[in-house]
Amino acid sequence: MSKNYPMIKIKIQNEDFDISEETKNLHQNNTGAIVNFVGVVRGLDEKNNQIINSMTLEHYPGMTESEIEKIIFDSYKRWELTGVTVIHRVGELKPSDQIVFVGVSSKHRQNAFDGCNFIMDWLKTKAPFWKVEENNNKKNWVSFNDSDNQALKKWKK
Amino acid sequence: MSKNYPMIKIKIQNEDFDISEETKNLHQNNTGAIVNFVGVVRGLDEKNNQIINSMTLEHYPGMTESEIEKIIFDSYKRWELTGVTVIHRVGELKPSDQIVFVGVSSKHRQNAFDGCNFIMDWLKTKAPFWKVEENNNKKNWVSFNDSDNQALKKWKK
Amino acid sequence: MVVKYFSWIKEHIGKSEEQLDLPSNITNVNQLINYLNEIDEKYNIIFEKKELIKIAVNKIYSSFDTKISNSDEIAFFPPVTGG
Amino acid sequence: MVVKYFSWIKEHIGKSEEQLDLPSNITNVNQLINYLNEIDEKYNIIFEKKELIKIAVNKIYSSFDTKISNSDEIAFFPPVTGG
Repeated sequence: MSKNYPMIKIKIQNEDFDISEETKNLHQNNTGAIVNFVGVVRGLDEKNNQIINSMTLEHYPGMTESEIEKIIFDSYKRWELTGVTVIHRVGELKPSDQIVFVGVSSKHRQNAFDGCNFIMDWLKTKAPFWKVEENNNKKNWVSFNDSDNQALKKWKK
Repeated sequence: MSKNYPMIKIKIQNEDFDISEETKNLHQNNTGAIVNFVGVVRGLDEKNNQIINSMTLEHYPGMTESEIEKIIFDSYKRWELTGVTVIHRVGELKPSDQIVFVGVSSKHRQNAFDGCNFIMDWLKTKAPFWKVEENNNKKNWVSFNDSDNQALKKWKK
Repeated sequence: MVVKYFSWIKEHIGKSEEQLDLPSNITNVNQLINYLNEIDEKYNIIFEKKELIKIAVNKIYSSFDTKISNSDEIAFFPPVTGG
Repeated sequence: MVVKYFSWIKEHIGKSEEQLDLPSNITNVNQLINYLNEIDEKYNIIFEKKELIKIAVNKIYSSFDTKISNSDEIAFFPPVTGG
């Protein structure tokens, strides 16, 4: 079966994004299903029971984009997808701000669900972003969560 | 472990919906992850290779809402969710119009992915909606797709 | 009793609902179907493949042997195709 | 050679990148780390648990035995925490 490449969009930006608009961009003729993941800043660090006043995200320009591109490439080798959009914010964010958008469209809903889930799991472990939480002038670099490594197991063939 | 009930919203309506707004409604303190499914009208009936000019959706008022409510109830017995929104349009729709929105929020992304996927699969097989496609004054009542029954197998414990 | 029809069943019957006054010997869905089949041939096409028809009694998925009475709302419809 | 640092590693080193002119006997990442450890103690804390540090050579995930030359861009960073 020959595969068509999906429409791909990757953006690393300070600005917020509009989910309605991004979803509309993923509409294409014969696309029936769109699955979006949206991550938002939590107001509480549950592990340490700490209120979070703000957080700052930094990334590795160039490498971040290329790692996301590789993940998207892997996703459309596995599933027939018609479009993939990944937007990740950097800079200072406040609780309940949107951090990340992963939108995946496909003719068939399970492909869209699996593709979106796969991209998020790999983005969490491979895309070079680092969060530092700020609380009363104290900085706390968030540490990697091993459950994100565990999540990858479901994608091993 | 005691569970908190998620915020629940169910709407059956003619009007379009705004995904950004619905996603914002699913933001709650300490909700980190939101997964949205959006279904759109396809412009082509692939099985019969027919262009679709428009389609009309009818439902069973009262029963549709209560079936969706049961599905949502089942979903939050299985996963810890903080919010669930289901909006389904009825009446006449055109290709690339939005049909359905299922938004699920949770502290943890895999719960949001699984909850949203589960609700869509059951909605497809249980919620009383019927589509009729119109093409050059010919009406074609869409027939049930057995792949939707197959999709349910993954939820059998 | 109110009997409701949806989708192509509604179109075939030519109405979305009808009021029936049920004879007292009709106590389940199967008996209602037999009764409808007798009063008008138009029901035959719908019920000739009964296993393809979904049934709701008072808006709850039900089966052919579900008990019914004159105060119930019965619905017949094809498998659902929303989403 | 450009060496880049991110997250708490950058804060500990006190800069986000530095230019190094590498001695010719340094041909892989491991040798670079040993070299940095020798020229300044501040690197020791970062590299004492090397297995916790991620390495990129020219913006591609790499390992301790990845070959490097003076024209490469090397980055050291902790496991990622985006999303």
